[in-house]
Amino acid sequence: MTYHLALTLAQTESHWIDFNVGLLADRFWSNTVDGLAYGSIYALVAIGYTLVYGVLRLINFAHSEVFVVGAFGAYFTFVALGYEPGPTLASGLVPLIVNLVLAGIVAMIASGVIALILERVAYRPLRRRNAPRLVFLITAIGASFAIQQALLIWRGGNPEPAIRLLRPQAVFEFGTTRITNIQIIVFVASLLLLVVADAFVGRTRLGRGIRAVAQDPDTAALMGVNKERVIMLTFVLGGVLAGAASLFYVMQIPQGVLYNGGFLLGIKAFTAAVLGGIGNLRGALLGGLLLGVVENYGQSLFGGEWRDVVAFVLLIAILMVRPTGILGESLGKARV
Amino acid sequence: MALLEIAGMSVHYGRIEALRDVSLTVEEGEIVTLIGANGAGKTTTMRAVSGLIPLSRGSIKFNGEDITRLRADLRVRRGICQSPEGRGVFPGMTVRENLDMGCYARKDRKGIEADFERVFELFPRLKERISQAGGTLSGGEQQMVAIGRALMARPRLLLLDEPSMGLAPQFIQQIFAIITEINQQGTTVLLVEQNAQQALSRAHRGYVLETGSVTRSSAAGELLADPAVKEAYLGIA
Amino acid sequence: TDKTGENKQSGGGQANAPAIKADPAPPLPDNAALPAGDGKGKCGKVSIAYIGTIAGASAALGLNILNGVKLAVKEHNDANPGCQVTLKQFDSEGSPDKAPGVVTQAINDKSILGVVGLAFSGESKAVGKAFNDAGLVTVTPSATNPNLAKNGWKTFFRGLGNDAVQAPAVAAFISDELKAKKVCVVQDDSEYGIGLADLVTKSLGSKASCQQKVKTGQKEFSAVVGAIESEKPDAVFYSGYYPEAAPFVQQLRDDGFEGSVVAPDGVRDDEFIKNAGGSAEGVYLSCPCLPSAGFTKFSKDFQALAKRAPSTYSPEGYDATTILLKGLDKGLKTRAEMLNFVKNYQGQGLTKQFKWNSDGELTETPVWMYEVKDGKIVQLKDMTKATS
Amino acid sequence: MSAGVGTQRDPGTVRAPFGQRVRDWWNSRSRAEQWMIAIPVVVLVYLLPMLNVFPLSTEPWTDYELALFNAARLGLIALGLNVVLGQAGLLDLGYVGFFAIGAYVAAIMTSRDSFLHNPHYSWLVVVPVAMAVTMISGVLIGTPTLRLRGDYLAIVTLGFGEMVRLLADNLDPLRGNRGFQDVGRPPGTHADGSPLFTQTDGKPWYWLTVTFIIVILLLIGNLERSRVGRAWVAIREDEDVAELMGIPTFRFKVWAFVMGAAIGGLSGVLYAGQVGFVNNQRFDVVTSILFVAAVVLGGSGNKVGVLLGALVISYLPDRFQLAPQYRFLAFGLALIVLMIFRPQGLLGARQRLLARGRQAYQRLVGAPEPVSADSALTEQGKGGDL
Amino acid sequence: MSDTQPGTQPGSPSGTQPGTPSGTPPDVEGLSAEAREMTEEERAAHFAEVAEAVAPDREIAVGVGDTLLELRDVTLRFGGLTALDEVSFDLRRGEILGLIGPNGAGKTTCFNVMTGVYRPTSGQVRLEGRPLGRLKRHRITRYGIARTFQNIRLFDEMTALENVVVGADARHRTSVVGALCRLPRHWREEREGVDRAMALLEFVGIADRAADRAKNLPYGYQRRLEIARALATEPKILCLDEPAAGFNPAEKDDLMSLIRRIRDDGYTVLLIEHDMRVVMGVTDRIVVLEFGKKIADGTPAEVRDDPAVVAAYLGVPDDGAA
Ligand SMILES: Nc1ncnc2c1ncn2[C@@H]1O[C@H](COP(=O)(O)OP(=O)(O)OP(=O)(O)O)[C@@H](O)[C@H]1O
Ligand SMILES: Nc1ncnc2c1ncn2[C@@H]1O[C@H](COP(=O)(O)OP(=O)(O)OP(=O)(O)O)[C@@H](O)[C@H]1O
Ligand SMILES: [Mg+2]
Ligand SMILES: [Mg+2]
Repeated sequence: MTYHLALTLAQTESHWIDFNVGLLADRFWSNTVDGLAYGSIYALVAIGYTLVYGVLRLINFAHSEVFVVGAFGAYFTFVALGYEPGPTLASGLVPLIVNLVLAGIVAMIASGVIALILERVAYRPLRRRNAPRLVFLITAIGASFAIQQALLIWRGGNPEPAIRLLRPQAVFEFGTTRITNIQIIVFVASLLLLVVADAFVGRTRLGRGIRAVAQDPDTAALMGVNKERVIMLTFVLGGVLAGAASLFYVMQIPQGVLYNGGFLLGIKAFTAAVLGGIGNLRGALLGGLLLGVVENYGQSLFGGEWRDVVAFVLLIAILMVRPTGILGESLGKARV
Repeated sequence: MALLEIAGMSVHYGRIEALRDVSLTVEEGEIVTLIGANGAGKTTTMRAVSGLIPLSRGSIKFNGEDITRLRADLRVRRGICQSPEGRGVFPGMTVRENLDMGCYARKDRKGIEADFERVFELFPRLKERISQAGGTLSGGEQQMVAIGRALMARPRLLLLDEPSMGLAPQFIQQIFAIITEINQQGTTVLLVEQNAQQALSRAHRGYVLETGSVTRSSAAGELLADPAVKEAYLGIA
Repeated sequence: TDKTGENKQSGGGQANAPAIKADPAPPLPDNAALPAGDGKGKCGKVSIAYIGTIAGASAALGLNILNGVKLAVKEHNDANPGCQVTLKQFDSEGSPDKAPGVVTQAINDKSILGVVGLAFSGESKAVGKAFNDAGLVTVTPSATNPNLAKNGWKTFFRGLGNDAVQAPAVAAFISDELKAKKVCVVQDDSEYGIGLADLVTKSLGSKASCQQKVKTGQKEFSAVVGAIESEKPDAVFYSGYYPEAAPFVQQLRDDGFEGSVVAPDGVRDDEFIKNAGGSAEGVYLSCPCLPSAGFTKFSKDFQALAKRAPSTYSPEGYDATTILLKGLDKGLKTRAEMLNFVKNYQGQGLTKQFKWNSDGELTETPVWMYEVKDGKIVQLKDMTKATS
Repeated sequence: MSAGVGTQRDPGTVRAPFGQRVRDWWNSRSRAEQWMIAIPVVVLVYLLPMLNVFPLSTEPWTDYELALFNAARLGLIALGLNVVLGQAGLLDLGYVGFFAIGAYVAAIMTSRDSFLHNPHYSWLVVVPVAMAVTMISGVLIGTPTLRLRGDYLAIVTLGFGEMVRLLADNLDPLRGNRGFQDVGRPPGTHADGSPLFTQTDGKPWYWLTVTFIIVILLLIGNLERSRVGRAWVAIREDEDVAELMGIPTFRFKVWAFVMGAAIGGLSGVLYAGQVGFVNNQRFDVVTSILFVAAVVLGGSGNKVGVLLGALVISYLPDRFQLAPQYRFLAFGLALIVLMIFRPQGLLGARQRLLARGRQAYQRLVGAPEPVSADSALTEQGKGGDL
Repeated sequence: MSDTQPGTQPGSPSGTQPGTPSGTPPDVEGLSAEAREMTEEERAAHFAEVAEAVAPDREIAVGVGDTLLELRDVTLRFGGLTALDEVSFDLRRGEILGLIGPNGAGKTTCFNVMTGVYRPTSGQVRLEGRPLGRLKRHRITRYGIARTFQNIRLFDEMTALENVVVGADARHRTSVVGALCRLPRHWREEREGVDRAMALLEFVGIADRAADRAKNLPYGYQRRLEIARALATEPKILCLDEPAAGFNPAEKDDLMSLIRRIRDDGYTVLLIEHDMRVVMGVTDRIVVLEFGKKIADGTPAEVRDDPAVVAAYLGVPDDGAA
C-alpha cells in the first residue's frame, strides 16, 4: 500500500513539495527498468553531443534536430512500408525485424545526412574563418531554429499519427516490475551500438584521428590526419547514432514525431553527456542511463512536475563532487 | 632536382608580413639548417612547408610536384613530417597513442613495431611512461615524444623545429647524433635550431633568416666561419 | 480492485467499466450560423484581426486557429460581394511581452472592428485592459483561464466553455455512470489543465484518491503510469490536451491498466485517436459542445484551405470569426456598435450555442460525453441535466 | 631596417576588416572629437521614437515605440550578460533566471495577486530590492557553480535557469501559469493626470531604459579599464595563470556573475512593469539562448557591439514581419549567415583595458592604440576560451 | 661544441643586443618609441628611472643571505609515481639558485608545489618561515612568489602592456566598487601599474611591441614578456622555468645579463635551465634533482665536478670545441 509522507516546507497557505517515499519504494525496480530503457536513448543522443564537442568544442544545439529528422525518417519508412496509424502491428517476427531494420537504416541515413549538411553549410565556413568558439554556438542555435521551423512549415505543428509495429509485452515479470520486449530491444541494441561506437573511436585509426583533432587540430594535420574528413565523420557518426536513437524513441513513443520533439530530449541528452564527462563516450553512456533512472526515481518521489528539476539537481550535485563529470573528460588538457 | 624547392615565398599573419620572398632548397639526402633570431620567421617557414599556413605569394615544390596548395595531411602522405615548435603532444593520449599517431599515414605493421623499439631505445624514459597521458609529461619528456613521433612517420623530409628545446644536455648530444644517423639512412632533414653551433656542424648547408627574409645561404662550414654569423648567432663575440 | 475477464482487445480498453447506454443523438445543429450568411452583407472598408501566435514556440495551436479564421473570412468574402472584409494577422508569439506591441498596433488601426484572440491566457491577461480601454471587442477561441472573465473587462468574450461547467459534468459521469470509486486525476501544467483538474477533483471529493502531474511536451510517462498502476484506480481523468494525452493513454494501456479513461475537450480531437494508436478505443471524452454534422463540410473545406486537418480550436476560431462577420454584414461601423452586437449575440455555432453573460462567459453550455468507438468519436450522453 | 626581431608592419595587400577600420578611425580621434561625435549620436538615440517613419517604423505589424523599448530592454540584458560572458568569459546559458527573478520580485512586491499582505511598494523601492535579490541569488548560484570550468558551467547555468522557471511553475505561491497581474510601474503622470508609464505607450519606457543603458555603459566602461576588467579578461584567457598571477579568480568570477545578475534583475523589473503581467512563460531556455545570441552576434566583449546585437535580435524580426510563418526560419538562417560573414560579431573589436592606456602606448610605440594585427590565423581551439 | 663550458661568460652587464650583420646600431630594437628619440644622456637617465620603477623598494641591503624559502622533505606522488621524493633545500635572499636535473626529474613539479598548483603529499614549503600550507594560489603570489612557465602561458588576446599590468594588479587593492566609481585609489593604482609595466617592458627590452597581442609576439619576446609579467607582481622570489629555451647563444647572453640585473635589483631568483652555459654563468648555487630526489647541492664548481651529477645529468664530458 502506498502511504504518504508529506513534509510541509512552507509557511504560506499551501505546501511546497511533497515526498512520497512509499511510492518510490513500491516502484523502485519498475522505475529502474523504465529508466534504463529510456536512458539508453539519452545515451545514444548524448554520444553525438560528446563527439562533436570533443572535436570542435561545440555544443551542437542542432543535434536535437538531427535526432528529429531521424524520427521523421523512421516514420516515413513505416508509411512507405504500408503501415497505417492506429492499432496496426507488424505480423510475424521476420517482417517485423526486417521493417525495423529498414526503418533504422533510413533514420540513420536521414540523421547522418542532415548532420553532414549542417557541418558543411553552417560550421565549415566558420572554421575557414577561424571564428571564435562561441560563434559556432550561435550558428548551431540558428540552425536548430531553421530546421525546426522548416519542419513546422512542412508538417505542421501536430505530431505525426502514431504508427507502431510492436506492442510492448512483458517478457519478464516479477512482482509489479515488468520488462517489456521493446525495452529489451531498445536497451540491448543501444548498448550494442554504444560498444561499437566506443570501439570505433577507441581502437580504429579513424577514431584515433578524431581524438587527435579534438586535442590539437594543427598537430593532427602534421601527423597526416585529414581534419575536414575527421570532422565530417564525427558529425556523421553522431548523426547516425542519433538516427538509431530516434528509431528506438519512435518505437517506445510513437507520438514523438514532431517538429520540436527533440528539444527537451536534446537538452537532457546533453546533460547526460556532461554528467558522464564530456568528450568521454563511456561517460555519455553512464550519464544517459543514470539520468534516465534518477529522473524516474525523482518523479516517483516528488511528483511529475519535479522531473526536470531532479535531472538538473543531479547534474549539479555530481559536478560539485566531480567537476569534470563522473568519468572525467577525456579531452586532455596541458598541465601548468 | 631538389627534394624541396621554395621559391619567392611570402606569408602573412593578417596584415603582418612574416615572410617576404623567401627562396630555399633542400636537396635529397641533405641536412639543411635554418638559423635566425627570435621572430625571424623560422617557425613560419616550417609551418608553411607543412601546409599549416597558406602562402600569399610564391610556391613550394616537393619532389618535383607543386604542393603549394596541397592540404597539410596530404603533404604528410607525400613524406613530409614535422616535429613542431611547442611539441604538440596530444595531452589526452598516452605516450603509446601519441607515438602511434606518428604512423597515422603508414600501413606497414612490421616496420611500425620495429620503429617503436627504436624510439624506446633512444628514449628509454618513454618506455617507462608508456601509458602516461601526454599532457602530464614533463617538458623534456614531451619533447622526446614529439621527436619520437616524427621519427615514427619515417618521412622523406623531416622538419625539426628546435628539437633540442627543453632537453637535458645528454639528450641534446643524442638528438644531434640521431639526426646525423637518420640522415645517413636516407632521410632528408630541414632543421631549425637555436643551438646553431651544433646544428651547423652537423648540417650540409645553412640559411640565415632575418626579419622574414633570407640574408645568407651557403655551406654550413662557411656560415660557421662567418664572423657576422658568429657574432649574432653563435654567441662568440 | 477486482480483475475481470481476459479482455484482449487490440487497443487495450477497459474491462471493468459498466456498459453505458448511449443517449440518442440530439437534433443536429443544422441551424448553425455559417460565415457565408445570406450573401447580402453590406459593409465599408472594415477589417477584423487575428491576434495570437503564428510563428514561434507554440505556433501549432495558433495556426490551428488562424486557419479556422481564414476559412471563415474566405467563405464570407466569397459569398458576400458587397462586404469584403480584410483579415489582419498579428503575431504575438504567444508571449505576454510581445503582445502589447501588436495589440497597441491593432488598437491604433481604426479599420479593425473586432478581434479573434488572443490565443493564450497569459498574453490575454497582459493586454485585456488595453482592449477594454480601447473598446475593441475580442472573442478568444482558446484562452480558458476562468479568471480572465473576472477582471471587469467589457470587451472580453470567451468563445468556448468555461471549465466550471464541464467539471461537475465530468465528475458526475465518472461517479454515476462509470461507478468509479477511486479516481486518479492527471493534470498537465497548462492553465486549462490545472484549472479543470482542480474543479474535477473538488467535485469528485474523496473519490479522487490520487493526483499526478505531467508537463507540456512530455512524451514519456513510465513513472506516472507506474504511480497510477500502484494506486489501482477504477478511472483516470486526464486534464490536458491531446498531444500529451495520446502517448499517456497509450503507455497507460500498454502497462496493462484496465480501468476507464476520461478526458476533456482538449483531448477531443481526431488527432488524439490517430496518435494514441489504438489505445484511444473506449476513452470517454467530455466536451461543452454538441455533436455536429456541420463538421464534415468544415473539415473538408479546412483541409482544402490549410492542407491539413482541422485541429484543436480550429472550429472555435471559425465560430468566433463567424460572429464578428455577422456583425460586419449588418453594416456596423464603429467599435462600440460591434461590442454591443457581440454582447447581445445569440445563436447556434458549429461547436455550440453562443450567448454570453455579463462577464463574457457562455451561458448555455451543453456538456456532452463522447466515446471513442472504432476509431471515431461518437456521442454518448448529454450531461447537461446532470449538473443543472 | 631594424635587425633581429620585429616584422614589417606595412599593411601589405591585405585590407583590414571593417570593424577594425571603424575602430582605428575612432581611436585616432582625440577625446574631444570623440565627445563631439558621441553626443549627437546619443541625442539621436533619444529621438528615435519620434522617427516613426518608413525605413525605421515597424508598423503596421507592431507598435514602433514598444518595439524600440523591447530592443532597448534586450540591449540592457545583453549589456549585463556581456559582463559575464563577454568580459569574464563565463558561458552562462541560464541568464534568463536573473531576468525572471527580477520580474518576479517586482510582481510579488506590487501585484494584487501577490502572497504579501500589502504589496503596494513604490517602484522606486522595487528597483533596488529586485537588484539586491538578484545579486544575492547571483552569489548563491555562483558560489557552487563557478568552480566549474568552461562548458560545464554552461550546462549547469542552463540547469539553474531552468530551475528558476520550474520553481515558478511548481511552487504554488509563485502562481505558475496564472501569474501576477497589475505589476507596478514607475510613478509620474502626464499634465492631464493620466499615468506616464502605461502598457501601450512605449516612449517613456524607452527613454527610461536608454538612460539606464547609458549609465551602465559608463559604469561598465570604468570597470573594464580597471583591475577588475583586466582580471576578468585574464580569467577568460587562462584561468590557471590568472590565479598564479595573483588574481583571486573565484571572487572575481562571482563578482562578474553578481554584476550581470543585477543588470538582469533590473531589466526584469522593467519588463514586468511594462507588460504589467508576469507568469512562467518567456523564461525558458530559448529566451536565454537568444540573450547569448545577442551578445555573440554583436561581438562578445564589446559593449557597443552587444547593443547592436540586441538591436538585430529584437528589432529586425519586428521590422520585417512580412510572412510570420517564415519569420523564425528566416531568423535562424539569418543567424547562420550573419555569423559566417562576421565571425567576430558585428563589432568584434577588442576591449581596452587600461585607464591611461592612450598615453602609455603613445610613449611606448608612438601610437595611441594597440596595433591590432587581427590575425586571420588565430589558432583554433586555443584562446577565447569559453 | 660544448654548452657546458663555465669559463665562457661573455654576457656584459648592460644588455648587449645581438649585433647583426647589417650593422644597425644596437640598443635601438626593443626600446620604446620615446626612448628611441632620446639622446644618449637622456636615455641613460631614462633607464635609471626605469630601474627605479622596476624595483620600487629594493631590499638588497636587508639581510642578503638569510633563508627566504625552505623546502622541507617535500614529497609529491601522482598515483604510483613519486615526482618529488623528500626534497629539501633553501633559497637565500639575494641569490640566484639553479635547479637542474635530467628530464622528468621533478624541477617543474617543484615550482608547481611552491606556487600552490600542487599540494605536497607530505613535507612543507616555508616562505620567510611561514608555511604556505593550503594557501590559495593567488595568495602565494601575493606573499611573493612569481613564476614563468615552461610552456609559455600568456594572456593571448591582451597586449604585452596589459599582460604586465595584470601582473602589477596583484599588488593593487582597488575594489569593484572603487573601480566602478573611479575612486582616487583606482586612479593612483592605475597610474602606478601602467608606469611600472612600461618600465618593465623597457627593462626586459620588448617595449617596442608593447601594443601587440601577446600571441602574435615571437617566441623570445613571449619569454621575456613572461618575465616582465612575473616581475610586475613585485615578488620576493622569481621562478624562471627554462627561460633560455629557444634562444640563440647571443640571446642567451642577453638573458643572463637580464637575470643578473634582476638579482641586482633586489630579487631572489630560482632558475630551472638545461643550458649549462647559462646555469654555470649566472647561478650562485645549484641544486640537482634526479628522479625526484636531490642528489647534489652546492656552488656551480662543486656541482660540475660531482661525479653523481656528471653521471646523471651532464653526460660524458665533452671533447671541448668552442
Ligand atoms: N599567429 C600569429 N599572428 C600574427 N603574427 C604572428 C603569428 N605567429 C607569428 N607571428 C609573427 O611572425 C613573425 C615570425 O614568427 P616565427 O614564429 O616564425 O619566428 P621564429 O623565427 O620561429 O622565432 P623563434 O625563434 O622565437 O621561434 C614574428 O614577428 C611573429 O610575431
Ligand atoms: N600531473 C601529473 N601526473 C602524472 N605525472 C606527472 C604529472 N606531472 C608531472 N608528472 C611526472 O613527474 C615527473 C616530473 O615532472 P617535471 O615536469 O617536474 O619534470 P622536469 O624536471 O621539469 O623535467 P623537464 O626538464 O623535462 O621539464 C615527470 O616524469 C612527469 O611525467
Ligand atoms: Mg620558432
Ligand atoms: Mg620542466
